[in-house]
Amino acid sequence: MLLIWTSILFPIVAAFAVAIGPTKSAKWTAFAGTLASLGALTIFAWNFPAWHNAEHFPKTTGPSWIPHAGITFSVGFDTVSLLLALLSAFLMPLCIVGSFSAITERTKEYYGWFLVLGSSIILAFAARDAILFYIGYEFTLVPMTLIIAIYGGTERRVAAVKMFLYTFLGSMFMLATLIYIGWEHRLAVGAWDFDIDTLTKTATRLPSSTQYWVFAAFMVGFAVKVPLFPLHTWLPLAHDQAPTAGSVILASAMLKLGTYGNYRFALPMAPAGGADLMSFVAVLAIIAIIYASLICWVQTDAKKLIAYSSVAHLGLCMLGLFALNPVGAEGAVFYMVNHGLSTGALFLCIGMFYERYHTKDTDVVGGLAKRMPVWASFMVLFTLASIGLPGLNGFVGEFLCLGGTFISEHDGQTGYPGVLGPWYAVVAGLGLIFAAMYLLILLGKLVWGPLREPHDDAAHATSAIRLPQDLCFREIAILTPLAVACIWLGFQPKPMLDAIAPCAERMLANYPKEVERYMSQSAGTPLASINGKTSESRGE
Amino acid sequence: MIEAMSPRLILLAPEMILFVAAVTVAILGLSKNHGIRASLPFITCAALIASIAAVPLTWTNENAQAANLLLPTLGRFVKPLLAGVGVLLVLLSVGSVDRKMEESVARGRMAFDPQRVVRGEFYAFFLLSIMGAMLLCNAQDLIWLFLAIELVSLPTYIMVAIGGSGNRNQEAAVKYFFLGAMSTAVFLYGFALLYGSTGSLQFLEIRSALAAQSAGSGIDTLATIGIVLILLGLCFKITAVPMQFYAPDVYEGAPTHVTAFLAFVPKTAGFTAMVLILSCVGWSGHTLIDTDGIRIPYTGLPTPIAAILWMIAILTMTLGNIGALLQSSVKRMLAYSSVAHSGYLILGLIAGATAGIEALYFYLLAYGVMTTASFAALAAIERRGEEINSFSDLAGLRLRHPVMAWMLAISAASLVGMPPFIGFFGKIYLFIAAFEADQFGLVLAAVLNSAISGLYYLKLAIVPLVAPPSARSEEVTSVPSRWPFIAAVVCGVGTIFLSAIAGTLIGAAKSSAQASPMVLTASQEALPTASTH
Amino acid sequence: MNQELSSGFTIAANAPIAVALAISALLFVIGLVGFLCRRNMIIMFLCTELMFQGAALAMIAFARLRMDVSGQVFVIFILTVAAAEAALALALVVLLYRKRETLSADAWSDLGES
Amino acid sequence: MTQLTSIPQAIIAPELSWVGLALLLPLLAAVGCALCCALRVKGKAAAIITILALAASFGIIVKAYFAYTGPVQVPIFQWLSFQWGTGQFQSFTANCGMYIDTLTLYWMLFVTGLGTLISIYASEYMEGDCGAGYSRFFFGICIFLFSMSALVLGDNLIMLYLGWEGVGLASYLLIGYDYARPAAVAAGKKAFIMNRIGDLGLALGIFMLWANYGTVQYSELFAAMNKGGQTSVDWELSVIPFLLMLGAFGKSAQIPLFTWLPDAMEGPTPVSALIHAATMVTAGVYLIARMYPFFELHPQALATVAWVGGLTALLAATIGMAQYDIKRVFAYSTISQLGYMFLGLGVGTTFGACYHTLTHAFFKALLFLTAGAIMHGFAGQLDLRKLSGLRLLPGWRIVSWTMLVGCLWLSAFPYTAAFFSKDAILLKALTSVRADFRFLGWLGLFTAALTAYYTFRVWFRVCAGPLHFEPGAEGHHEPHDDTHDKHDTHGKPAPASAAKSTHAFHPHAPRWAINGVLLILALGALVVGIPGYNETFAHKDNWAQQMIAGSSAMEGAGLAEDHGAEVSEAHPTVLGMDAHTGLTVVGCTASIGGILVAWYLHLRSRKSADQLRAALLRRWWIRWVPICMENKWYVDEIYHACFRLPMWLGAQILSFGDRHFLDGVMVDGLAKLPIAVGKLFKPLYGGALQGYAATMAGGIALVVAWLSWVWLRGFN
Repeated sequence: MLLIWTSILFPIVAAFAVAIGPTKSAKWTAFAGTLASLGALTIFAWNFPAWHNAEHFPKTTGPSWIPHAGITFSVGFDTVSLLLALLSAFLMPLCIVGSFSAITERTKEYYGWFLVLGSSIILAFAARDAILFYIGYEFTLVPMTLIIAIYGGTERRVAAVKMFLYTFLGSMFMLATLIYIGWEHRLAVGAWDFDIDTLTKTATRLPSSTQYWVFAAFMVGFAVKVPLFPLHTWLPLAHDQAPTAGSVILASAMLKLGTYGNYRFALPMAPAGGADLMSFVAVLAIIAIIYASLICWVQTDAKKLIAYSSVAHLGLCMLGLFALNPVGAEGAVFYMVNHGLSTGALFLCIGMFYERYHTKDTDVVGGLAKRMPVWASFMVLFTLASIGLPGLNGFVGEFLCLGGTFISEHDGQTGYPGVLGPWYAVVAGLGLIFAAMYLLILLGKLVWGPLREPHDDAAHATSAIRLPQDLCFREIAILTPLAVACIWLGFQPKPMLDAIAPCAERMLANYPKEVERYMSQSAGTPLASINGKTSESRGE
Repeated sequence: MIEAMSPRLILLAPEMILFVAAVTVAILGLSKNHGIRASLPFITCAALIASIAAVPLTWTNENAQAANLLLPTLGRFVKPLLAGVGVLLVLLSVGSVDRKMEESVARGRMAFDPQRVVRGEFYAFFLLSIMGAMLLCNAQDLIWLFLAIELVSLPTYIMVAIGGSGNRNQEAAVKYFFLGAMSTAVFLYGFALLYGSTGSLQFLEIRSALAAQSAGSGIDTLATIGIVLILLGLCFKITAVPMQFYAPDVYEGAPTHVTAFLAFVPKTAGFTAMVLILSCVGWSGHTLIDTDGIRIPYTGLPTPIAAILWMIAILTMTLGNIGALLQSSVKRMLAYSSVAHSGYLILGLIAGATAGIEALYFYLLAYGVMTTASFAALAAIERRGEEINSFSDLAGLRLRHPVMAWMLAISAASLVGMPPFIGFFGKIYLFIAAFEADQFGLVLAAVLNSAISGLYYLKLAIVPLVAPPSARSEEVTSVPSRWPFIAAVVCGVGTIFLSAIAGTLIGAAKSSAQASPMVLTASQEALPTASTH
Repeated sequence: MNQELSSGFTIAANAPIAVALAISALLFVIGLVGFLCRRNMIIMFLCTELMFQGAALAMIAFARLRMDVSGQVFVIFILTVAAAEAALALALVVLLYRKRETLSADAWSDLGES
Repeated sequence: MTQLTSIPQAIIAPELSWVGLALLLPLLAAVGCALCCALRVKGKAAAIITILALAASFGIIVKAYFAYTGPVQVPIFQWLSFQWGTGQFQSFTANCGMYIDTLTLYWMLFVTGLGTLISIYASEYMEGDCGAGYSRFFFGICIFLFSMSALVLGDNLIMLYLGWEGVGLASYLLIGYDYARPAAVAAGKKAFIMNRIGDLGLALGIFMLWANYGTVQYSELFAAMNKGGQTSVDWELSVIPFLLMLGAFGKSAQIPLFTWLPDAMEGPTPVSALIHAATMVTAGVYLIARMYPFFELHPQALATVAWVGGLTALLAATIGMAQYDIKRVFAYSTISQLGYMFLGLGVGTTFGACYHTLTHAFFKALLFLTAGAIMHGFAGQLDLRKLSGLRLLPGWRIVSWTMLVGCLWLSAFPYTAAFFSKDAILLKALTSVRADFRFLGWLGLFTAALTAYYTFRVWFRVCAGPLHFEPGAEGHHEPHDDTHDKHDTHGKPAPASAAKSTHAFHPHAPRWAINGVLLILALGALVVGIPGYNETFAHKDNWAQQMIAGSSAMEGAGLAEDHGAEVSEAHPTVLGMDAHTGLTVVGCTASIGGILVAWYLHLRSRKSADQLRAALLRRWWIRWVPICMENKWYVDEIYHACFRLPMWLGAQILSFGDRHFLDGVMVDGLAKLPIAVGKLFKPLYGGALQGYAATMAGGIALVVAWLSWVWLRGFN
């Protein structure tokens, strides 16, 4: 527990140091702070005893904060949250180093906010208390809004405000739902308690009609964060306007809070609601995949393209989660980590060329393989990871998500019935084709082709820190760990899959029963009759 | 009689301290000595701090029980709350009252003229108003309640008029005064009707009378209308619909330090009065008689009162928030925000005895700290000697006054309910209280409203921190006095620090909100009769 | 004003309580309507006094009805407070008159939503 | 043959894990090449690494071939596997492992063998890029070989999928090798995307297999298949072959996904030879052969394969007839020959298909390499109208004559290897009980004639006739962009080139590596005919047939065979003759006829070819044929109009709608709603004291009125 708090609080301490210390040393202080956080978390992960079961550790309840409301300082990780926290902590130092040349004004504030952002993300993943989770979850908005609004592009304030308000609106519903479940616990037991496990136990006992609403309210909150179509419009704007490192953390860590929320709250707490709504959410996820992919196709702004691709990719992740079987869930969790790595890396790559050319318009800049071969190699690698090329990390998650969707309706065999099925996978699979299409078009414009550079070198000259033509050592040092992680996870996903598996099963513990109920209830609807028919014919 | 009086008098020790101090500052304000005049705010502070210290010393359980109060421990939390926030409010006003005159005197342009000095009066009224609010906690009948409310109100009218200079605060004063007088008449009429229905002015007796009515055929029309009129009249104090219309004008017109005062002290007084009145009604033991004559007991206030409060709550928060959206004046926006927060606070009133009152007071504490933070930040800066009004004055504030810019941002974050600031915990606890009272609809409304409020609070954070400086904001300077600055920093840090000890604070609020054992027995007596009927 | 009040009081003393209450309500409403319709600030203030007295009258009537003296005690306090308010009001009005040379309430509407 | 034979059960043999080196070596070589790339090695280190690694892996495969005793499954390490229960369907296992049976070895032999040879060829061919893209090129080759080995060696469908996409990646990287040319980039992209369409089919097929059999491991799938019981299959099972087929069509450039392959010729020629002719494109054949039992889950599945193959063969041949770019002609011939292979698979002769794959691998690699040599020597010139009589040019003899070998083989000249393999396919088709298969057989014969024609059209034009040539537009086909960076004229047509006389240009003839490889390949093309000779003349067992028969692609594991069973016993006939004899006669006629026509039109009187074309174009009722043929039947355009354009328009609309409607109207509108409502209340805050008083009084009155109303109505 001490290590967890160290990893959460150390960045904050470093943030104070940054605020007090001289401007020159701010970036190194920040770097040290994030490294210390990562170090503490790594030591924790090294000694983590629960890699192979669904338990969380440490199991002790933290000191009470607000006893009358049952709010405690309880932190602890299960494997999924630990992986995601590690991912965030891993990306933090990289982002800080990645900002060395990009951020030349108001550096102290920048690094300060970045540190605070990092610690609140880790807090959200580490929290075992729902309110503590909410604190981390919600507070990420503050630094992120400021990072976008201060250091972003030309429309930064609009983007920041939209991001803030949109996600704030969503999370208010989530908060109300959390308190509602706490209230149900209070009714049942007589005392408030926001321990996540306790809340889960309480919520699963609620009648299914209540769970329906609980689930819907959770989804409103998390769907905005994920973001799920049609609640995604804040994301492209925010990504487009955010500074590079902001985009990286936004895509890699903050969006994961949305999917993590589904994993930790919406799905296990309201299984009946999840069962009732799974096809609805799945359809939205599929629409997100196709819709965002098509939009990516016609984007000329490299960053917007990656932003929309995040919408599509996380649509797939959600689809995997809502396949409601271990395959899909496992794939989805894996995909959360993968998406963090590959999309984060892509944003870093885009940022690096943006720092040199001051434009992200693929119609203006292109053919950079000639100018920046090292950069181009990384870009190609991460794009391929993002496309889901087998052997790289993206594939594992993508394949399992789709596979989970596909086998969802094969009840009785996997032990996890579902209502999705081949057709969902077929339509979602089109997204894979589109992904190849738009990402290769991006590559084709940006990396390959004849060299195109903007003519005005004025912007180039004004850049405070002169950068070499190709990547410098620092930039290579940022991208290399990401590349290694991408390749390693692609070739050796087994340890991580094994670690995720028990958690995925625990998340789905109540689903077989609830889905059965849902299917028997809706036996009269057309969808169910199709499902019924297939299972009948299988039975023959 | 003497035996009954003395514990009550002991309980009034904080008020007495304040009274003595009020008299003292009023007199010392006339002193020719500049040092003495300058020390007035600090004397005020000292008195307030002394009164805080006096509360735990005097407010023992025996004294409280002997005092025959409806909510015998209420003062234990509310009085330090008022005095504590009062200290910060005093710091806000340092250097503002009589500023022009003092400057002229210091430069030797004019001689000291005791007839024109208002500083002593100002602090005296300041202390008297807080004292009035404190006295409310000791109220045991309607007369006391009425006098205490008037003691809160009358000084504020004067403070608005004399706190600053110029036409704006006089316009604010006239509006505040006249509309305040009207609202006083309204609740006074309500008092009369309540008295007519129950036949007593004593809260405990009113409580039993109403309980008896409730156990009979329900609280009668006269009492209901009376209570509703009282609540509506008090809505003026808490800036709630339909009596909130004055708030934007008065808050904008009044000098900033007085605005901060208005946003907190009368509001606390109003809510305390409402809590007392509603405690007489009680949040339990009411029944509904259906067409077959069968009684169905339900929790919460009697239906018509609850329904009206329900509508008031929703309308208040909604009108406050959507009104704030349109504003280009910071103070006006904060006025609407104050209205909106009253709307949230009414959740606590509706939730009532189970957790509502403590949630209400905890939220008032949070609100006091965070709204004072924003007003203090505004009070610490000025533009060409005029106080800050429009958002364009604040644009790019961080360049010249980074700390104030941050304090504005922090207070905005806290006001919007962003964790981990104190406003978030206040809101959460209010929601918890509302859930305890089964008020899901209200929580939903509050949630939606919180989201809407993000629209304008964000502006309060983004404009100083992010927006490029405008031509107007280039001229923004610090006020000569450093105390508003200090107050802002204290409040800003407080919004974070207090959330760390939120558990303790809620505990204190909870223990102070306990009803008198006599009240409890009264309501318990009422219930069996209700069920046997 | 005193004339009105005292006459109202004498009528109420001899009439059934309901009449007194009706008159108190009437006083209150008259005060309110006057407050809304008259522009002169002094008259407006007097109208609030009228509302106060309406409340006071009701209080007295109920005290009579209940045969309880505390209502009448309350009225004394109401009168005191009303006097204090009157002092305040007159001071304020004088202050304002010095600024604008008018007693019309409409002269003071600079603030407000533009 | 009449009886359903069961697929031999694989045994688990961890001791054979050394075969895994065949996987590991190319991967290590890829790492080595990447290092060369990163260190900017100027020499040929990358080529040497690659050649050594590939040769070693070829050696390993040869060793494995001789050590082979029966199907084995060799686990290497756990890759993608987990379980959530103990039931059959409650786990997912896709480990890194190998499934080695004769089909695997058969494929691996020519994949690694040709890979080695072509790397040697490329080490010379690409030397102009030393220090620039040279290492990158060999990196791509190594990645390709690794992926192809994974595809073939893998013991489960996920490994196959890994290889499947990996070869697609290698293809993408290598087609776009010359990344400064937009055409190359576009071609690479197109190849990857069209392959992805097929890949989706494959992925879905894998899911379907998994969903229904609970495993993706070959050994378990075949075991499930051996149990039988597939007499009545539901729709899920019956779509499996169609989904897998889609993957195969994509990878092997069959209708409807064939258009990427001609464009892929933008890549360097060794790539075209290795990937787009000899090995990668046969992955589709491998897939169907490997999963052959599953193609009988639906009665029409194999028929579909046959039809698609037959029609692709014809379509590609017609296009190939009208192309002028040598590599494109060969590319269409590749598609056409792949069509034959699919026809063979479809009509039930996996042996014929696989044998044709083998022969085709050699002669088509040979043809491409000769084309590459010409391109290399003539500054990128590939237009067959601008080259003539190369056999007369000193130093180009080997190229010309090995090209002749390739052409003869491609046109299935009697008693060449391809003659036997094509024969096997057509024989099966023509003797089928199904009339449509017989029709396809005749169609195949017709196509064979066309093939002979267009093949020799190339040879007669380029190598025969009087010596004449025009150099290509490029300074060199592979631009030395980085070495020539200082005076970079690349990308623009050299202005002087049109005026440059042929005499000023000295084509540089290929050296030992290219010539040597060409000779070895020509020899190889001869050698792979040996099984055919053996069968036809010595009546020995065909080696290829043995290899195929011992694997999951065995004939007779299928249902289609049942229908043909009686007929094949009753000695079917072709044109009244014994099937073998008849087919020989007809096949020879088609091949030689085609060559003769080519000879007449393109060697004897070259003008007549143009006259014929002009004559066709004059006649309205026939003019569409040459026009369509020259324009590739407008398939690209049709795809563009039917799929790409509507989708692109839709995407534009969505993009616009997303920004302006969803975000602009819905989201911003929602945010503006409270502001709009707020404005409604603005009049209430007018600023007049009595206005406020009136509003307040009104509010109180409303409340009191409501209360009274409630009371009158009787609230309780």
